[in-house]
Amino acid sequence: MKSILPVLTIIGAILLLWVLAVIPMNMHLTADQAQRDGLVVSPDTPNARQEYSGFGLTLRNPALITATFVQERPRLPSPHQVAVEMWNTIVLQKISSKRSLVYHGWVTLSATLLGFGIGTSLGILLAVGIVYNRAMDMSVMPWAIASQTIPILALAPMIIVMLGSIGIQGLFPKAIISAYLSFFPVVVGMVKGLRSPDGMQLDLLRTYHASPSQGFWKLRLPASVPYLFASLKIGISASLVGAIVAELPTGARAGFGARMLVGDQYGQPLVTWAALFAAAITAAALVGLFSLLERLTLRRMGMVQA
Amino acid sequence: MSQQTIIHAQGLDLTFQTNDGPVHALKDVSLEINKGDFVSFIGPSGCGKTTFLRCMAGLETPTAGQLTVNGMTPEDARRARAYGYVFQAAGLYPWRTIGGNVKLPLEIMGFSKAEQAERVARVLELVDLAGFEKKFPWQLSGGMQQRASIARALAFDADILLMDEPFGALDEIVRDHLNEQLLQLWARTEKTIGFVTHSIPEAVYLSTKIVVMSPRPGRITDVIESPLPKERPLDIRDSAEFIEIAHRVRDGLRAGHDE
Amino acid sequence: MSQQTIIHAQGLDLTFQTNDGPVHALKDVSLEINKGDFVSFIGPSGCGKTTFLRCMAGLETPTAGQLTVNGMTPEDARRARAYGYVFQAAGLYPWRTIGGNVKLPLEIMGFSKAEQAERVARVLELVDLAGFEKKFPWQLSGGMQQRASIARALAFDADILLMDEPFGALDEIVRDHLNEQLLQLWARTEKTIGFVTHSIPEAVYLSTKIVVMSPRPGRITDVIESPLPKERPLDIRDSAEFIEIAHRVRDGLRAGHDE
Amino acid sequence: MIWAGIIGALGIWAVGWFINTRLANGPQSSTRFVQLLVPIIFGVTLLLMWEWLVRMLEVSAVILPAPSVIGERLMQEGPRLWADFEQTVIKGAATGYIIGGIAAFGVAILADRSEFLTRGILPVGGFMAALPIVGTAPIFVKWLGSDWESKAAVVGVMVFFPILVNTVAGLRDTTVMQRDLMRTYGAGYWPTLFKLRLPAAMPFIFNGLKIATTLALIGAIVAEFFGSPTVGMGFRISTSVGQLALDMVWAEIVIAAIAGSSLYGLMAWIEGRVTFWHPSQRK
Amino acid sequence: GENDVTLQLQWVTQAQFAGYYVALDQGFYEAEGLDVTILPGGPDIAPPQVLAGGGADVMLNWMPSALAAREKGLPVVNIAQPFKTSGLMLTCWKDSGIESVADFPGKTIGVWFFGNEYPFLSWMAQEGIPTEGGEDGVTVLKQGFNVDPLLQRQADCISTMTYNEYGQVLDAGVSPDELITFMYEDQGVATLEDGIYALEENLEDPVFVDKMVRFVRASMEGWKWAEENPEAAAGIVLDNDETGAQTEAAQVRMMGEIAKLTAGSNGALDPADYQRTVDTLLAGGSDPVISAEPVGAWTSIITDAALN
Ligand SMILES: Nc1ncnc2c1ncn2[C@@H]1O[C@H](COP(=O)(O)OP(=O)(O)OP(=O)(O)O)[C@@H](O)[C@H]1O
Ligand SMILES: Nc1ncnc2c1ncn2[C@@H]1O[C@H](COP(=O)(O)OP(=O)(O)OP(=O)(O)O)[C@@H](O)[C@H]1O
Ligand SMILES: Cc1ncc(C[n+]2csc(CCO)c2C)c(N)n1
Ligand SMILES: [Mg+2]
Ligand SMILES: [Mg+2]
Repeated sequence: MKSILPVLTIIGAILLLWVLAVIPMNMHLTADQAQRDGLVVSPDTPNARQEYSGFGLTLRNPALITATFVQERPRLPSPHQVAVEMWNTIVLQKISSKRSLVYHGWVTLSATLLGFGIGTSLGILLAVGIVYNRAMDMSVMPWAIASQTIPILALAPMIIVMLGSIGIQGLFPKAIISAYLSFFPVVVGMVKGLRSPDGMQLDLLRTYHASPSQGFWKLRLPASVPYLFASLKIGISASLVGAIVAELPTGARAGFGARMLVGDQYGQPLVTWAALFAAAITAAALVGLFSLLERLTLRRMGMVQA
Repeated sequence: MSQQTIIHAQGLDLTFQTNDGPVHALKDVSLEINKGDFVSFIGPSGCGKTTFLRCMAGLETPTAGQLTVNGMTPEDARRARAYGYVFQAAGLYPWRTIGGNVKLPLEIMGFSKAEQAERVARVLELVDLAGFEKKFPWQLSGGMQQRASIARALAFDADILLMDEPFGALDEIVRDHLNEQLLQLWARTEKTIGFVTHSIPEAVYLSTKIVVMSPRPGRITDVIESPLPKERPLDIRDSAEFIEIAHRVRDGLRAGHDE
Repeated sequence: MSQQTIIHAQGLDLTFQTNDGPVHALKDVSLEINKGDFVSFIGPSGCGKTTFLRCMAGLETPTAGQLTVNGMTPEDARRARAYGYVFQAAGLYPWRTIGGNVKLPLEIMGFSKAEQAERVARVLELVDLAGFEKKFPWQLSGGMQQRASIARALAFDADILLMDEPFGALDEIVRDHLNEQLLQLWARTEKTIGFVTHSIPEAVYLSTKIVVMSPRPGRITDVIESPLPKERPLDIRDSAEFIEIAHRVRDGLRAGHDE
Repeated sequence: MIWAGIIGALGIWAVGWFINTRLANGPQSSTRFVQLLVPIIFGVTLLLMWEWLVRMLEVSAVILPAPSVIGERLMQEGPRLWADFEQTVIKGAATGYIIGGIAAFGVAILADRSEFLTRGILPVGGFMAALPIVGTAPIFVKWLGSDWESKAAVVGVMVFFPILVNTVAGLRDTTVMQRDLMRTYGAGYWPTLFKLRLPAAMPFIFNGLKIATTLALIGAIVAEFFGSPTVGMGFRISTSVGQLALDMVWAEIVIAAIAGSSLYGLMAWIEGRVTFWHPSQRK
Repeated sequence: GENDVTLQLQWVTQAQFAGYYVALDQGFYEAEGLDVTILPGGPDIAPPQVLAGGGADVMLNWMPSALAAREKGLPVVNIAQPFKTSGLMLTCWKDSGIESVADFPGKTIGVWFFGNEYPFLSWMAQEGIPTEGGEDGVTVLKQGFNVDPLLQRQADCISTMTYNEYGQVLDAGVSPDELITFMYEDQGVATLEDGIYALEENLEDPVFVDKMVRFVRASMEGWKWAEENPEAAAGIVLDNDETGAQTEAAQVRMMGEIAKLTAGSNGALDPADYQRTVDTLLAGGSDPVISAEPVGAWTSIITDAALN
């Protein structure tokens, strides 16, 4: 709660910068348009105007400033344009309509959640393997790192085609790509977490002659919970990015990714920007949800104080 | 006296292999501990007290020598759940309540639910923590946490209690109080206790046998059988006998240091 | 006696605001410390010893009352680099060698390179750590680390030395040794020392003035001026005078506990 | 055929696994050599399985080429792969990484001066980091053109937030005692920054730098999908897919993975040198 | 099954593919007893790869890309050619000083890759203009799938389709007077676009051939319906657009332009068009698309059966 004012301040500063940037960013297009509409613009040919920076052009044509904020295809839309577009596509549309961002959000979210589930389970299993098996410990990690340096956008179409060739289509291929991005933070975090019990905590169980599975359930797993949540928060936003990436090569049918692509391809920047922001808001909400779960769980487990 | 020997160590040697070369932690350590003994280990930092305690508990394996516990190897004794071990720090699991922490060994050893509850209540009572069952460790002071860890070691009624500086972090008054309680418990239950401490008065006050150790390499320099009676009020510490034993321990320690 | 008052506390009050409500850590604390005094603070856990020491060092601000150090506010005295402070734990910076840690305050205070080297060598010698200059903290035992932190506080010759349980983690022999050295240093340099401890013998052995505190809320229950001479061999601890003061301290402590 | 393929692959797996288990639990397991050997054997096992499966199941080369074919391509296309590497990694990713890193570091130091700014920047930074690259990349290409400048910008923005958030968190990761020590010396802001907070923050900063290496490479490559000159790893990947030259695609992927892992390794190595004192770096 | 057909498009749902959506919507496929699934494409989808993987039975593709796939060892065969004319063109700013192809040297030109660069490279090779930049060559950009490089003046010319990108440039407020365009058709380097392709091995199966015959017949019926009812066809496309981001105006205009390209075709491939495409590609510059005259790259058995 103490963060609300600072966050609002930062957001305010960013909005201000954004608004200021809109003017020079859109000035060339605005000047071209103004000239076509018969206004006097200086200098008076588009080619000559290319010689000026957006800023310089603004100084020579201050009268055009207001027009930069209402371009139909701006280079940089103004915040209110994005807000209006989001209002129109989130609030004013029936959520079952394909013009509604809520609908597209759900399409992306379902792949995200499925992928996140797969990625998290895989990540936890790998982490358990790494912690309990020395050979796995030594062999898997470098390859897990390497796997994350592969550009997913290059891999995604192949995954889709390969899964398509064995008859798997729809949600699942997207979820696989999303899982590919989210398993890594979970592995890293869980390995750390499962290894977090100190020598004394482990020795205590040895004095009881506890079995390895008792050691897992009663010590390593609970001790790893804070690490797990930290990884889940990174993993869920990675999952979302994965689902969005996967929406391009699955035929760009629906979802935030499809909106971004189509908005870009058909010269509708507002569609792209609205989808971008909706995606970031979704990510923030998911992360927020996990933070909440984290707080509740850790409090119930007695691992945070008060 | 036909006392039953519980722990029998003969010529123990233990060397740790480290990056900086080997560390000779225990050298030619021989000791007999009888049933019902209260044995204190005292010595400068790094002399191998913890290491020896861990050997007895089967948590560390000597590189040479013989060590039997109840006539078996420490490993087997551990499997038979012969030990209650209290570590230097409380080491409670932060995600378990005090009750949950004390219950942990009982769960692992498969006691019935009813028995678990009954034992938890009993040992918490014993260490004066009745009513704190539902609290989490961080809601308790350091002293209370340490008492909870003692309760945890007592819960399953192991014959041998090994305690590694259990009262190191407590202030003198609380410490006195816990010393008294520990003596009472020991008198009542006839457990065999191994106890590490840095405090000479504590060692003298509690023990039937004081083992003085010296470092580099860790070995036993003196074993003092205490002539004090089993019944020990706190002011026994002002008696001449007490002060004499304390002197002998201090001299032993200083000899180890000055070498 | 026309002694110079260094620290003057009058009716100090300090309340921490926490989630669970306010904690009254200090209540109506008044104390005078003169130049060259060795003042020990003793009292049960949580009675406000650390808090009071921190107030004197200007690390905590009292909610009410007056506190001056050398006639200025503690803040100003801190800026004038009047304090050497030894924390309860060694708190060495792990990325610096022992020498580097001791050098830290000297760098900050702008001593010349040559002087830095000279002082580091001198204080390390003083705490028996010559030769360990190049080692990193984790390569030393806890006791050595604590000694390094004492060297760090001594390096820049502050007039006031505040020490918060500096010897808590050490074994008795090392502790005795450091106690002796601290007394020598104090006698030689005429520093003013504030010293927190849990050990009654330690407090009595070292101090010219023993402040007994009691908790909830933290306040001073007794101030004992020691009649012991400035020159104190270790075996002064067996003298009747010593034992009498120790008794008085213990009684004061117990009273605080039983309330 | 299918069964032969699957059983053979499992056989290869079993052999690799057997060797690794022996090595990992053997007496030499903590030597440097074995620690390198084990992951290599693991990788070779995977490659052999891949080769075997592709051959036995007769997977079309336009879907998944065999490692041997990819290897051949790697050998043949040296100059072209190098040109692509230069364009994407050296001009795009490295420039962006350095600019983004310096900017993040600078902002972190500025923000750190005020608790207020820090509180505001961390959540907003988290939000910005969640902007998916497939949305931001086309925007930067639109703004800065097709050449490496737009790629560097995408990379800069991608690495900015992890480094920022980690640095800010790191600068705050000092204990009360460590800070109080500085206060007892009457140390001001700068000595405290240089002698306490920065060294203490290093493990966090390197965490951010390591995460950022993989992001930088991915960012530079993916951004080329949305417009590029006729050179670059992303350009080559996207056009080669169109030409069904999957061996070339995989050759580029191999280069990307090697470059990414080496950068990561380099960062980890520097981290080891700089934060040698941190418990996680000690044995 | 013997009546199931999956069609892989080469781009997202738009009026470029109206015929197929119309046939689906108007029940032409159903009338042929077919159950057709249409898979939209996207910037990362290579339809031949999907075909090779078995993810689709037929695909739409540009002939240069399909012939290249043949040379890569993926034998795809053109079974029908609903698009007669090429809609591909370069759109340039007039004020960049370009009046003819001779003015290209020194200019920056945006080109689609992904198999679509071949006609451009052939053309430049024929004109003798290097594509490696410099004073007397052109600088080639891999163009994303929008017209921003032109609008932002990062390129002097970009690739456009008559039916889509060119309209977008106009939508951005640019008047045709400010532009100069070069139709590939007019430059003699037109290659065949949007043909229907299937795998050679499948065509040996009479059941598959029969399915394709019905498919092509129904599809052509769809195309003709779309040509006659452009507004309704655009509406059908809009209904099938799952992104919900397409606008009616753009799709109606696109349908109008598409109709011009399909107008001259009844679905059968004109061998002369094929030969011109192959010749253009074989004439290609340093990096020829195809190195030899393809054999068996098209067949008329389907259209012969479908159209009689
Ligand atoms: N796991 C280990 N690896 C290497 N050396 C060890 C290990 N455990 C202990 N040592 C070394 O063995 C010696 C004895 O250590 P031990 O912990 O038994 O001492 P201690 O008497 O308990 O000391 P303290 O009073 O400080 O607890 C020390 O020198 C220590 O550094
Ligand atoms: N920063 C703080 N915020 C809230 N409460 C505090 C804070 N610091 C200390 N306290 C509380 O103030 C009281 C006095 O604490 P202080 O640390 O001074 O005790 P102490 O006498 O030094 O105890 P110990 O012997 O355990 O070190 C305690 O109840 C403690 O919980
Ligand atoms: C994967 C892929 N990307 C681009 C094209 C080129 N192309 C052909 S039609 C069209 C749409 C025009 O509005 C475009 C861009 C392609 N064939 N396949
Ligand atoms: Mg020990
Ligand atoms: Mg304290």
